[in-house]
Amino acid sequence: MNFPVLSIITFTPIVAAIIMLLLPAQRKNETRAVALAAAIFALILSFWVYFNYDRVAGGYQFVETYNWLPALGIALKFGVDGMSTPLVLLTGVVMFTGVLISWGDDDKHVMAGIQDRPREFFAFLFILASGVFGVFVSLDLFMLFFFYEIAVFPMYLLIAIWGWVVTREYAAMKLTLYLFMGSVVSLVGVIVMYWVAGQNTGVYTFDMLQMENAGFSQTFQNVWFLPVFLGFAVLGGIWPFHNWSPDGHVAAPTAVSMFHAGVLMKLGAFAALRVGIMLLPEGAKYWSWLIMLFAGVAVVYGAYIAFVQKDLKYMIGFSSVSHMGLVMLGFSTLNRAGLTGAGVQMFSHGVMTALFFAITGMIYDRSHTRQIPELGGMSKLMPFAAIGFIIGGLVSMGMPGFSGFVAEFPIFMGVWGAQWLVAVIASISIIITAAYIMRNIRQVFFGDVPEKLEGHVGDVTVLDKVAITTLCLFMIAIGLFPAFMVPMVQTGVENILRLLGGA
Amino acid sequence: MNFITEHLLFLILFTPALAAVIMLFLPNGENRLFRWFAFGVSFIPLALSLVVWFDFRAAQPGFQFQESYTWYEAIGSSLHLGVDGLSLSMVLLTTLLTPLALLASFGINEKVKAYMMLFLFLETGMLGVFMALDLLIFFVFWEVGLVPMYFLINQWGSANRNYASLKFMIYTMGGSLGLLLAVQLLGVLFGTFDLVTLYERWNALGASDTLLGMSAGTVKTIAFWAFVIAFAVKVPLWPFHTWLPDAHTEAPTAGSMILAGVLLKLGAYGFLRLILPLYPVEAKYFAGALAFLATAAIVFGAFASYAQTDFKRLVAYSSVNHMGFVVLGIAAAAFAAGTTDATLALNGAILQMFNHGLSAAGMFFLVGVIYERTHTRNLEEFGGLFPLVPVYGGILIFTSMASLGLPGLNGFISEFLVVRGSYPILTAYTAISMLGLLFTGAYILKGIKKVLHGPMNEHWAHGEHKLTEISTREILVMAPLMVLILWIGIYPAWILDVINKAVVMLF
Amino acid sequence: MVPLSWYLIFAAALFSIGLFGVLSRRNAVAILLGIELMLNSVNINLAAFWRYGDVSIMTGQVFAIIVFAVAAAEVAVGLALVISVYRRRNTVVADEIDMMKW
Amino acid sequence: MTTTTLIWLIPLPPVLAFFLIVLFTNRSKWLSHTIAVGAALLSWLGSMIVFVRALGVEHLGEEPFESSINWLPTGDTWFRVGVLVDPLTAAVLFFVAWTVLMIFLYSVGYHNFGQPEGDHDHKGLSPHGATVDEHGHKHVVPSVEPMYSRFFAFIGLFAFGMYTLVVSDNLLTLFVGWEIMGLCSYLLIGFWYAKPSARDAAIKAFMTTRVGDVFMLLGIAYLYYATGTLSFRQIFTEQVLHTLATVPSGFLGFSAAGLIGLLLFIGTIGKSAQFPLHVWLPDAMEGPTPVSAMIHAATMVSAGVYAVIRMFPLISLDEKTMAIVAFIGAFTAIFAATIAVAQNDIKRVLAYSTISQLGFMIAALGMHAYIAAVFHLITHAFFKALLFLGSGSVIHGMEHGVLHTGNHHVDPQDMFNMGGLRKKMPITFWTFLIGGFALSGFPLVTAGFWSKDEIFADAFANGYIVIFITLALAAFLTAFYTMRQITLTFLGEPRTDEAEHAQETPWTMTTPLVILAVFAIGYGWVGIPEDFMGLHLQPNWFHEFVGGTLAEHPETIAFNWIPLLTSLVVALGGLYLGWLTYRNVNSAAEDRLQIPLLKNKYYFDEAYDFLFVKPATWFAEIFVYQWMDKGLIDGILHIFGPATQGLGSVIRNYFDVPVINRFFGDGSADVTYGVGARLRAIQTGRIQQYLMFALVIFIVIGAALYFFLRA
Repeated sequence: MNFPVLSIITFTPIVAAIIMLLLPAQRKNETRAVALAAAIFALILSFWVYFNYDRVAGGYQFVETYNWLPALGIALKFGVDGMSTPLVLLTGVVMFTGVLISWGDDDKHVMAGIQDRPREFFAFLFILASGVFGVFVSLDLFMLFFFYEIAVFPMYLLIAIWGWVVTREYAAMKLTLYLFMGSVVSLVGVIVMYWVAGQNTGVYTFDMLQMENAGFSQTFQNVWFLPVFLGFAVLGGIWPFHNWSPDGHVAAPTAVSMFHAGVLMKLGAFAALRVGIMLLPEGAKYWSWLIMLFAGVAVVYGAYIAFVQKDLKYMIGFSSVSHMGLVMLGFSTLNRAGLTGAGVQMFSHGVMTALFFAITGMIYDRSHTRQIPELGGMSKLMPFAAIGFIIGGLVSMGMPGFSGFVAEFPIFMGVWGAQWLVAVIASISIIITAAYIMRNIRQVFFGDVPEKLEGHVGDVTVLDKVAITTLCLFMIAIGLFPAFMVPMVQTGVENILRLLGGA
Repeated sequence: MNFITEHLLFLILFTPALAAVIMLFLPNGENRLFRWFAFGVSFIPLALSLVVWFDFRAAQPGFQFQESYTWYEAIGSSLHLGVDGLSLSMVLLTTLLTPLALLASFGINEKVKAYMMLFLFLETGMLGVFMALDLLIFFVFWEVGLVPMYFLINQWGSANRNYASLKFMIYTMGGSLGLLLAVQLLGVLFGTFDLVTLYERWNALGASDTLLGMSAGTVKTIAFWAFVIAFAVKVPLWPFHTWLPDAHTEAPTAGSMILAGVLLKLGAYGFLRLILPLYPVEAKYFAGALAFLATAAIVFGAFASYAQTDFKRLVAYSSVNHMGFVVLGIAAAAFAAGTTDATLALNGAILQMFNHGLSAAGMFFLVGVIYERTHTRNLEEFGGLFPLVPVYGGILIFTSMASLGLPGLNGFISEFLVVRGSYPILTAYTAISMLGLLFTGAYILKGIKKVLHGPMNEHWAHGEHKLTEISTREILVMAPLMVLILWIGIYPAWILDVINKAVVMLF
Repeated sequence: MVPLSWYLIFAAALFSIGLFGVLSRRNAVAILLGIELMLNSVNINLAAFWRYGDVSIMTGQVFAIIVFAVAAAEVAVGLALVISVYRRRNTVVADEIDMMKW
Repeated sequence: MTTTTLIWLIPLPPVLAFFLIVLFTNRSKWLSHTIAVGAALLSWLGSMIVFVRALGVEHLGEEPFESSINWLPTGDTWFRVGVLVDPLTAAVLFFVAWTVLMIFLYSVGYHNFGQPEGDHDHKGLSPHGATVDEHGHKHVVPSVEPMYSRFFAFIGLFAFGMYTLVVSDNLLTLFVGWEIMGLCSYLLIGFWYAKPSARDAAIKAFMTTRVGDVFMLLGIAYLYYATGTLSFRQIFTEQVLHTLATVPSGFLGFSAAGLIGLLLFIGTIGKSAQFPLHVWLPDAMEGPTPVSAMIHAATMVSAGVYAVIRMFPLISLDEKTMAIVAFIGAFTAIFAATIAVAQNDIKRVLAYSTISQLGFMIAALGMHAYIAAVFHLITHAFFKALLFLGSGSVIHGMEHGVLHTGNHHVDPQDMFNMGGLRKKMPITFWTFLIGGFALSGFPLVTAGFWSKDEIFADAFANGYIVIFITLALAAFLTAFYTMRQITLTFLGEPRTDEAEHAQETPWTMTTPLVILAVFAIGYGWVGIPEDFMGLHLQPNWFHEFVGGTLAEHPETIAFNWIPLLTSLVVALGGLYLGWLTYRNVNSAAEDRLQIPLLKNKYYFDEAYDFLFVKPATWFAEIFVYQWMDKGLIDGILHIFGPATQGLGSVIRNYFDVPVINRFFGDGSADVTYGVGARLRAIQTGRIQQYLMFALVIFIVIGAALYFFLRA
């Protein structure tokens, strides 16, 4: 593949960021235009990768290697397989819609989107985006880590500066500390793996393909699987370490929380899968019961807490914890159905949460409140957003005909194969999710408009509508035609199963 | 032309959904356009299902008009459609009732576009369940049917519609949670969801061999009860029925027509299509329990209906009562599978499903007609309407007699067959449910007395809320129902023959 | 030839004297003096190793020269700092220069 | 046209009339009643032709006119439905055709066809007369019934029900006709639905008959299960009956035939208003009089007896059931007769007399007196229809008087407001007299005598002495209250000026009376026993003909004097005594027999209300709806919502926030802060301390390395 598409995708956002920083501050629309152009460019490329990925062949494709530090065996090695291509597409979509949402409308006196210093906002956002792209495409452990850190540090700045005034410092600090703690732990694990792999094979390299057959001993894997897996899983919002995510969501501005829940949490899960499960398969098998326990608890735990939340963003935050729990549940089953489901769930949940946060942002920008009891009658004021939120709600409930069901069903089938009691308990969450989604939709969107919001809640802008439609289209497309994505994820899963010894 | 004959079921199933999507792009505010468009489109599935009905060779065993499309290869499920005598009659009922319901909802005038779209999606949801020969597709359409109904009740319902719609949604979803898990279990065990293969493989699994660490027998019983609860909630069988009166009273007229006319049949159809073939041994073993619940539904449904002061709740509880007969027939058939009594009971049960569809839809529409004029459903405020609206009174008495089970109309045939079929098998239960049959007469007559009889009602006689006679449009809605009710009452062989052959092949 | 160990002992002694000076003297300039002593003791070592090792490898010598350069830079900077502190705080006593307390 | 197609067509004209009137012609009164009466005429004609052809056929019992078609697919067989005319059907068809036609004709006059519209008549209330001013002075004239065409539609449907019941060849279509008649009785009793009493009577009638129907349905289901068919020809074969008789039903020692018979008989008890379920018939008098005549005298109630007669071969297999039948019949006869004595309303007396006469027939059936029961059924139909129509014309005449005097408080139906109507209404008087004498069994002349005598003869010959005595007593009371009725209404002087101005009813009402009177007398001679009083007249045609329906022809019983003498004494004695006591009683107070127990019908209505209706409504409203549905089930449901809320908030407030957020999250932050604060002490700012630290650490590491690495 002579055309280095993956590196272009990864570095477009950074280049765009630099261009934006060069622009003068007060020319806001031009900055937004550049951002949108870069986002569209990245989206087109990720579509191109998605459709050109050869599903029959499977394995890693579009592989590019550039030497970075040969002495230590570090090379800038990019490549995508069945699992990561959808996630690249997801990042492209979320980036595109994120930019659209934050466009805001100057003339219509509506304080939507990002008004103060959009230049720096988009710059940091794009650095975050390129970090995420980097992690999804890199096949080199060091590079994965490198981009992982790039993705994490702009989060602090974005939340701390543009976040919700009340809790932004606390949330930003908590979030960053949690993530750095996690990444430090997994960094230690990674280095030890690098070292031991070097000793075993004599070749000291961070290249994951070599590392896959590095022949780590069983005891080694048992010992080091947990720190590596949990280190990354912290970003994936695994149960005991999940509390940074809801606080982070609430404090973050709309586009950032879209990125955060939509993509960043998948980053953690994907990294955990790529490094933890694929490189230390025996360890994964050894600890799968613990992961399943954590994930099972997360699913039910998140659903119950979301049920009692009064703030719309907290509700969505905790529902993300519950859905990410499902992804972890899928990983923990370590069988074909579970992993496929987890792969599709990452995409479907990414799109859904992005939609949820986008619409919540729209509501917040116009009504300046996210407290569910204070809202009402939104469907009269912004019918398009109402329909979008309802479709999102149906997906999160796992309503058949939508992508949620297509993802959750195989996960539960996988869990049946492994531990049937967990399947029964986890399925309770479906009903709880249905209950609070329905209740909140009725409360926020139907019923009569509270007099406090009477005057000044206008309809959503055209760009918002474009964003909502793109997200909804994805969800419905996968729901009605699973063949659109599931076979691709399956090729990725074959690869993992091969590593797990044909489990 | 052969494209249509090739994909008949697919077209019947997805024309309403396609039409709904097209309606999305019609200009807003054109209420008349929406109404006539939806009404016109709903005739296509009716015409196609009639084509299927006449091409259907009743004597040929197995499913006909089978079509299979790739849907979800990863877990072995495909969009596998097909019909046999049982499901064809239900498809016909759905495609018949939807145009009538749409015609009946010409009275709705706010958010008409959304209303019509939801109705068409609902039709697709219902048809999907009847045509599915793939367990996963069955479950998908089972749940999809819920969403439009929820919004129909929630958006166009009356007073406490929020409570009713949420209760309806969560109750049914809670009920079908067990079904979801059981479906997953079957999918995991056999790698495919195709019903026909599942029937053999699942029954081939003897009670002795182990499954999931437990004996297959216990797993089968648990799965059996998961299926039963999911369908019992929908039928509604006695302890799971409390969502029905709320959902009915709050739903708009056309909504409750379809809810009673078809949605209740999904549960009963689930019993026939899934429980009897998949769990013959457990069904036989627990037939007594099912019969007890059915009798309870019949008796308590009748008594509760007698106690109502709201006309629509009275008719709603009557649905509980009538559907109780269906389950009684199924329980009897499960207990003595294969004997002539069982075939009779099952014939009666399926015909009762069809008949109740007609008479319940009719009754709810008539309640709606009065409600649209008086905006109240309280029986105390009616009384003495016969002289004001004689034609409406005549139609109301006719339909009430049909739902009462008066011989010469359709209700009697199916109830007689169920009683004849289940008497020798479950004698005690049938005898007790006769008490229910007696009280069916009581509450129907109470309804007629409270609404029609009595001295001429001054309140509605003159002034601005003068009761206007039933309009031609409304008569047009009732006409096909009344013709069918009378026709099945006098000569039921045309439909009973198809059902009978399907039932004989079912065992 | 004098055994290598003597040089090493002498260098070590010189080093310890410097170290003691650094740790105990109150005057900042005296601390700098101590540092100088320690650096020079290292030089002695280097030279000794060079001489007693393979003389063709000049690393010992090179390293000593580098140490001179470093020492010179270090003293310059140190004195500059001490002088500016003295101008601001007109004190040179190490213990009183504890503005960097956190 | 072959007889079988003719039989198929007999029931159709009335139902066509029903649909025509309901759908099209309910606007014009004239068109509606012509269609209805025309339909009745057609059916009458068809029945007469069939009757005549039936007479011509030699032993019709073996091969009757019958044909059937496939109706209901049941598994791999078909359930066949069809028509059957055997001697029993022919005889019953005869009297049904006549009575139905007479009543259709009579209703035209009764509903004042041709009279002007009432000034303030509302639909649902009986007409109150219209003021008309012929040449100058105003006077009130009876107005036409506002719902005129609806009445004819309903009686058309009723006639269809009766005909289907009579001609059907199986129990199912019999049951269909049975229930349609039940519906029509509901519709017609509640015809004047504005009157609350009519509304309640209609529901009471429907519900009580429905109680009987439910048991009958069970009986039909059991029979269908036991024999695999419901058609009479197939059931009454030798071996089917034998199997039914031998197979135990497992219910209180009844054989299958016994239990089926009992269940079917309970249906008849409901329909023919026998003892426990008799409460609805007297209230059914709320309906217009032609309805009372048609439904509650001639056809519907006799349909119940007809069903038992039809199933006689099956029921007679089990002695226990026959005993029950006989007991119920006899008891109802005497029980109803005692109540009839104390009634003031002219129609209620006749209602109770119908119940007691039906008791006679059921008792006869209970004593295996098959022919006597059929004979009494037919004669009773004629003279009871005559009596009811006669009472209708009396009431109609009295209404003339009430309209004339204008005071509406006088009840035109109360016998104590009448008196001396023989002069005002001669035709009605004479026909009523014939009917009364036929009812009380006036010897030799009236048909009632022959049929009742036949029952007494059978009772005496077969040794049922107890029943013989009760029936004799009942016959005595019947004669007594009939004479009471005749004296109070027709003899003596008019007690009120309304009675003074009563007028004779128009020809359309009186001609049916005359025709029925002819039958009330003539029909008796058809069944005179052969060796009556030893003189061998011509053979008993009725016995030969109707006997043919049963497999083995019942043999004629020898003549005996005692039953003849008892029926003579009882009839004449009762009549004379009745006339004697009531000739100069002119107000209800003076009537000594008005004891409250009888007046309130042994308080059965109140008892049933207390025993069944009240508990049922309580059970429905309170137990099933309030407690069970709202309380229990919804209660449980309403626990889930808040429970989830509670659990969620508990997890959130007591675990998530405190433990995860505080303890781990902020806790670790505080720990780091604490450690940091403590470690801060090291940063003294004094350079020399730093160096000292560095030295100490250097030495420690050096030692450690040295010590460990060496190993």
